[in-house]
Amino acid sequence: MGLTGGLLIQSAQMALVLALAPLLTGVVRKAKARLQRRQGASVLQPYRDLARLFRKEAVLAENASPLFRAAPYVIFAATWVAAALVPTFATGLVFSWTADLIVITALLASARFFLALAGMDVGTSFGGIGSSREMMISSLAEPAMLMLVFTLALVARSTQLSTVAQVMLTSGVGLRVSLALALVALVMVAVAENGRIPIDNPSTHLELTMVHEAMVLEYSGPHLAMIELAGQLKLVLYLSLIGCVFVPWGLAPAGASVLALAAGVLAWAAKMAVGALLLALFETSIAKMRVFRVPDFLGAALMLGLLGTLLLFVSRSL
Amino acid sequence: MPASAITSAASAPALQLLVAGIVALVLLAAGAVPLARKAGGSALVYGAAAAICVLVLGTALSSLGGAPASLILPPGLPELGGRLRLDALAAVGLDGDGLGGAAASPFALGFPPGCAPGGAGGGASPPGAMPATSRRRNGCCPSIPPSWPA
Amino acid sequence: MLPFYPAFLAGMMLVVLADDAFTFLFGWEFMSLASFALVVSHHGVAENVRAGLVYLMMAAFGTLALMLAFGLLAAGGEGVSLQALSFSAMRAHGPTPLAAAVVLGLALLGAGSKAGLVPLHVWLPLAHPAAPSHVSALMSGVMTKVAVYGFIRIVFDLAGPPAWWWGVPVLLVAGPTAVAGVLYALMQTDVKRVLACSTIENIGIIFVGLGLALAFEANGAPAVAALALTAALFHVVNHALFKSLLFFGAGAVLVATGEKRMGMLGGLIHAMPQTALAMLVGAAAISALPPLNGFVSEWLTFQAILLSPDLPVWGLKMLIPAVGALLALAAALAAACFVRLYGIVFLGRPRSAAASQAREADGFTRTAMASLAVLCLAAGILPGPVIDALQGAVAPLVGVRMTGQGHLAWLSIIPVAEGRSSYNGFLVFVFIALSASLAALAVHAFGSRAVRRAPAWDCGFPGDDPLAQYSAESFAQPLRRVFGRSLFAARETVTMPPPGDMAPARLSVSERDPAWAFLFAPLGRAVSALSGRANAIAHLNIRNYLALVFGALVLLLVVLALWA
Amino acid sequence: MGNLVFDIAHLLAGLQVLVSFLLLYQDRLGALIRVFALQAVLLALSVAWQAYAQDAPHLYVTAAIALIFKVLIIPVALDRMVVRLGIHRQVETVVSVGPTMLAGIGLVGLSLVVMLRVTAGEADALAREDLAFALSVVLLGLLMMITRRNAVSQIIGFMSLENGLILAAAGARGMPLVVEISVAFSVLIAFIVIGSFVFRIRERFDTVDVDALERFRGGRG
Amino acid sequence: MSLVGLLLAIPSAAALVLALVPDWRLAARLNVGASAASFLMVLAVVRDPPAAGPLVLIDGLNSIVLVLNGFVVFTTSLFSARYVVHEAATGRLPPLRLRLYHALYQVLAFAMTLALVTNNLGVMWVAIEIATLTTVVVVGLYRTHEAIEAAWKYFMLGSVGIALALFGTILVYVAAQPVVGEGQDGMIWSVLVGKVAAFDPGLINLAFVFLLLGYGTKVGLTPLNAWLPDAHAEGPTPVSAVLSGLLLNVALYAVLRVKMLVAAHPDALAPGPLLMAAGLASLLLAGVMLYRRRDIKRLFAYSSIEHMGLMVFAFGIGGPIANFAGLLHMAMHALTKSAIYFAVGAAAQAKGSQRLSDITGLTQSHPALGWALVAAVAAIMGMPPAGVFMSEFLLVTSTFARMPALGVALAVSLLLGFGALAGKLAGIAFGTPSPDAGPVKVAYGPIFAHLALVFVAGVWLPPAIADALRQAAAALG
Repeated sequence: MGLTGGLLIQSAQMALVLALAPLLTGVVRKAKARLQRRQGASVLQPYRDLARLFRKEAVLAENASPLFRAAPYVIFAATWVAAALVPTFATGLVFSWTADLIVITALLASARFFLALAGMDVGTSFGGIGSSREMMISSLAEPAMLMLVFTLALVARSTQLSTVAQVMLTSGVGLRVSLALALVALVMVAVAENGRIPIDNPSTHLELTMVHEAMVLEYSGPHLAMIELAGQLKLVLYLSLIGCVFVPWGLAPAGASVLALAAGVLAWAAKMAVGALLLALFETSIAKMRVFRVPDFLGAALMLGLLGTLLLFVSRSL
Repeated sequence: MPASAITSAASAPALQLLVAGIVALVLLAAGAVPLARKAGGSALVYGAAAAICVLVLGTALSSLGGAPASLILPPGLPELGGRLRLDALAAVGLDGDGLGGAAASPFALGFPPGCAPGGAGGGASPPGAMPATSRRRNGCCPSIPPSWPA
Repeated sequence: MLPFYPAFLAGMMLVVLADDAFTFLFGWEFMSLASFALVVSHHGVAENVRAGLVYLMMAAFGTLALMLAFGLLAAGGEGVSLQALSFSAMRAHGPTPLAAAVVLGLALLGAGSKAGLVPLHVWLPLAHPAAPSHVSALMSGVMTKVAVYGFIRIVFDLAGPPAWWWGVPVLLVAGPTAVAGVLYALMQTDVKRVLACSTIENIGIIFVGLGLALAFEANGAPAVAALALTAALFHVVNHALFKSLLFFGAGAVLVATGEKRMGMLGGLIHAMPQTALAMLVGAAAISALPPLNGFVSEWLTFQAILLSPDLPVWGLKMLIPAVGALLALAAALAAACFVRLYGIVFLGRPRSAAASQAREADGFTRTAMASLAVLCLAAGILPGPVIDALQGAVAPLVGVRMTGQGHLAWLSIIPVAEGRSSYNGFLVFVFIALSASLAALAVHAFGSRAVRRAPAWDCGFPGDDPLAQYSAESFAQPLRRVFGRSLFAARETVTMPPPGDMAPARLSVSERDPAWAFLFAPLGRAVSALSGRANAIAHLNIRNYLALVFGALVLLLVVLALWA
Repeated sequence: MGNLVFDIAHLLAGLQVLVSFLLLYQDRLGALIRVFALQAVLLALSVAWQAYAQDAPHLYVTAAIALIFKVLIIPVALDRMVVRLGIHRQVETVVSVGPTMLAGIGLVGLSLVVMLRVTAGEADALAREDLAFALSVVLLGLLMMITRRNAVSQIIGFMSLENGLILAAAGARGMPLVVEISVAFSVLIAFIVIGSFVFRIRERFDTVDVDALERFRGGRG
Repeated sequence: MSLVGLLLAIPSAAALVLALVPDWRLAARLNVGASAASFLMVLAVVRDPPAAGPLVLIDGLNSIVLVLNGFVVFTTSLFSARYVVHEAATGRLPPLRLRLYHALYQVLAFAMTLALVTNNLGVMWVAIEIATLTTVVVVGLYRTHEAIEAAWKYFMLGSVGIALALFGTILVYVAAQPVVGEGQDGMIWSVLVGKVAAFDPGLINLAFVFLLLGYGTKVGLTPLNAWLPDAHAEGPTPVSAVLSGLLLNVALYAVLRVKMLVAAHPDALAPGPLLMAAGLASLLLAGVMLYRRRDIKRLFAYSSIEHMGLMVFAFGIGGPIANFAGLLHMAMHALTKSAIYFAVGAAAQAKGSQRLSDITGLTQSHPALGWALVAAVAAIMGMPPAGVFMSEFLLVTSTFARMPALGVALAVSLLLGFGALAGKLAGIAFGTPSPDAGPVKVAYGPIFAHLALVFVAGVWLPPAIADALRQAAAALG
């Protein structure tokens, strides 16, 4: 296959991830609507929303600074690069060695950094609420994520995500307590990072409760589209991360034939669908927590991650 | 022990240059006392300090890889003399010094002297009401019109 | 206080070049004296003098601790002789294991008091802000590095081969230092105090690297020790860069507005765009965001932590992941701290008259800041050459060099092994830039380019009072609630005016530094109580003094009678 | 003949220690001054006897100085000072007489133990005896200084301490400078008396009580 | 007439002349001339020291102290000439008392030189006795009741101390008498030190105890130093400088002579631990007492106690490095402390009071004087460029190597003293300046001369001086 083939697969992955992100959000919303016995918008509605936003004019606050206008692009770029590095249908991508799991976490952190700054730029109190709470949530979610990374790195003796997926796929790691803890912690961190129900309500309009929405309150037009797309990409990233690490079957190994790649894509799509349905089910079955309950929730995630790491240190088998 | 013997493994010119840099800085400090009062004095001192720091940074960077050189100078303990040694770790440290000085000195040029920082920092939270009253500040910072538009 | 600036630089350089105990401590104390004079340069403000005194006391404590350490190192041979005080003599006859352990403790105290490790950090948030900005930058960026150099020189170079447990005390101090430093920074409302406290956090990160290096070197993993030491030295260089940049920014803000309190600033990005851009790069770098240099040293430290299962010792197996968790927490909190600092100071709307009249800093300041910002980006993108440059210093200390990074493809760095982990700063930067420009192009090509200015939406509320924006205290309120309640006893008190009184209600936040409350305040009280009691001797009469003489005589005679 | 010399010297030294105890016992200034004069007489006799025993003529000079100075001039001067300054006659003690005497006995015991055990070596018996008693007189003089409140009684305590020294100096065979030392001490004592007289310690403070001196320390520290 | 005879003749002749000269301005100049002459004579004597005779002994140890003594007496006389002008103007010292002051100044110089030069223990005792008497009179010169009270206290404690020292000297003679025979030889130090091994160890121990307590009172060791703060604070400042800088050194020199004597005896009580205990006690007590001082001259008097404690501790430890540090510290302390008193004298006159609360913001009201005082106090606190840093460095390193517990105690007490002085210095030098009491002429010459010497010695000790110190340190054992 050589470099060109590798490049082809890598760009295919980036395009695929970008294309399917709105679809995934559409599926989740549709599933939640059906669970709540509502008709719900069509699965392709997110595409129409993005298209609409692209065409609308961007209304900027008088006080908005150049950072406010540049932030959406930086946020989208960082999230897109992170999503591109997570193996979806094939491992051993040509650029997989440029960054490992820690770098992906840090890329998401930089996206969040600029989003929080953009939230505060216009100088309204709601932007402040969003940024302040986002930073509180991230100050616990990020260490939990890093503890997860430690656990995975200790099992697979590497932090390179494609290597981790490879090890999970081939060496038959088998059921382990620390990996189970890691999975639960990863789900909790994913919920927190994507601003799903127990932490933050993505569809809320009640200013005092929202976190992610409060920061993007002032955005409109193409800028808002960029940020919405970045949010959807992040959801895809987390689901494919859970998929490639804990449900690695169907991942095409490096340099596999086109047929294997196609199978990989199908397997990935199936995983995404199942993930979306599970997320919808989880969201409808739980109510939003009070803001100051979130630290206990994420504290638990951090403890689980740390416990998983310590258990691994204790003995190879656990 | 001959007090002023420059005995060493290889007293590389770099180390002697660095010692010259330090001596220059000390002389600059002594010279700065009369200069402090004159108008251009602080600019001269900070400029000279910046130049010396750039020189130190250059020699330190160049000697990162070099073999350690040592030097014994007369001042210091009577029998021992002042011993100096430039090895890689010292070069890394000197990079920090040189870089910090080379960046801080030009910055200090822009920093007007005697700009006493504002009131006490620490936990004092901003007053609830709008600070409408003008606060006379010392020379360096712009004076504020009494009534600031609400 | 002009003459003390070059003296301060000379002192720091002398410490780094010194090869015998006297020259080392001469430079060390001279550096402290010069920086004390600079800290009290505005001695009109009483608080600066108090800060200076606290600093001088801690500096004296540190110097005496190092003096004791050098005494032990020099005593290795046949009792102390002047020749034994030179470093080469100390290296020749290494100290006994017990002496080496005491030297480690003393070096930790001496260098820790100057660098700002947790229990000994109390002077740092007081002294750094009191000094003029360029001096604060030097004190935070460079002087703490000289302290780290001193620690490395004594513990790695002079104290001989480390025992297996040497890493433990260093890690036990470094982990809490990192977290406490950043938590304390989150509670400050003075720009320069925030930066000073974040220096404490970065020193914690550096000492975590040093602790790991000691642990690995002692337990037979020199390659990983080289990695950990390189990570620590890399962070030393990084911190010198971005902390000086941030202090220059704070200085520029101080010159422009005459204001250090974050509550009085805001919206400076409009008046000072270039300063804001440089500060943004600095804030991103210190929060360890990928393309910049802060991330690389943190990444290397995490890689070293991940290699800890190979250590045979149980204690370290448990300690290192816990320190890893603390490090991760510190990194996340640092991001929160600098979002808060940058957001409150530069973004939003100006909260005071001073902030609204700010003007851009002058040419020198901006060039200094721009050059440091470029260096931060360069070190982030091209870590390989920097790592190779540091190997010269690492190799003699831990015995082995890290694998060469220079020749690797596409400028990526591989700390231990190919398959294990690698990071390519350059490509990540290129990818982000590429996709960002791609998105911008897509918007300009397909989406609408129309832009309209309008009053902020803010859910329909009319243009409200600038002070209604989030302030420094309110931004940190959630984090204070979560982390600061117990350790820092952070309390918020609201004082409501009596009914009918039109005075504004006032919210005040109070927190105390546990080190000050539990260690130094009792110490101060003890000394004054002791001096109070001892002072009674000054007011005795002649007869009592004669009684003292008589008592001394009788005591000695009894000693002679019984024993001699 | 040898032991006669030793016996008389021993007797005189013992008597001096006894008089020191008497000094501790006195509670009236007048009597105190006269007992001191008695001790000075005994000192002069023992120094003269030492001069005769060691046939060292210069010791006679010391004996003469002691006789004239300490028996006649100083007591008379003190008497007149007590009268002129109208100091009340009562000797104020810090510790009552009983415990002071016990302490005195303890001190004598200590000096004997220290001196005799110490010089168990080859030093001849005479020097050893003299030193033991001299040390006792010195310690008792010092004890008197710290247990008396009046400045006058302190001066007398100091002078009895000085007598002990002269006794020891005389006892040391062939010691040079004894005369110069006794002259120096006489000058010292003269200074004290004249000083307290000239500075009118009495006038500055209502009593010559040494504690009263302290009340004026005031705010200084 | 040997050189040493001439050396002693100059101050005594000057004392007589000054007693007769009515005009105090001429007397001040004469005083300076006499001090200069005696300093030159000291240099001549020390360059080619005469052989050790029964009366005179010049060896490594006392040549150092002699040179120091000569130089500081000379510079203090310069300062005194300037100081006296103000005192005469304000009428605090009427002409008669000024005449007494100048005469006694030279008598004090004579007594100190005699004590340093003599080989005979008895003559040394007499010399220190004369010094005590002159100091008593000079301290009481101002006739205020604090001065009289200080003089009376100094007199009583000094006399008791001298008496104990005399008893010690007698004991030394008695111990020497069987071995050395009667007469003069029993008091000659060089003879005694040669034959001390044959003396009775018990007697030597007892003699050492009495001599240590006797001369220790003059050195200002704890519990014997109650007189020192008042005596140094109430006398005229030049005398305080001489007391703090020199008389303490002379007494310490006497203690060292006795220590060498006792150390030479194999099975006598080792003098080290006793000296260390006394030194450390003085160090700790003075370090703690500095915090509560309200009078500027008492503050530096306690600092003298602290530094004398440090020196005695150093000599107690013994060994080449510790002795070297002790001797170096003796020189540095003499120079620095006298420079401090020169500046403090001027400051007290400028502000019209000795209370610390009345002397603030000196660097703003009198910049040159203020910064000179800051430099001097920084030097005494042990800041690097000054020599005190070198001696403290050597002492702390050598102490911790051999006796860790003592090393820590030493470091803690140094830190205590450092903190107190730093706090008080900040109060004096910085902050808002207090009102001035009038113009004052400051003798910058002596201050900057002393500080220059101290700062040069701190950085580079000339080899000649270093060798002299090293030989004397070796002799101390």
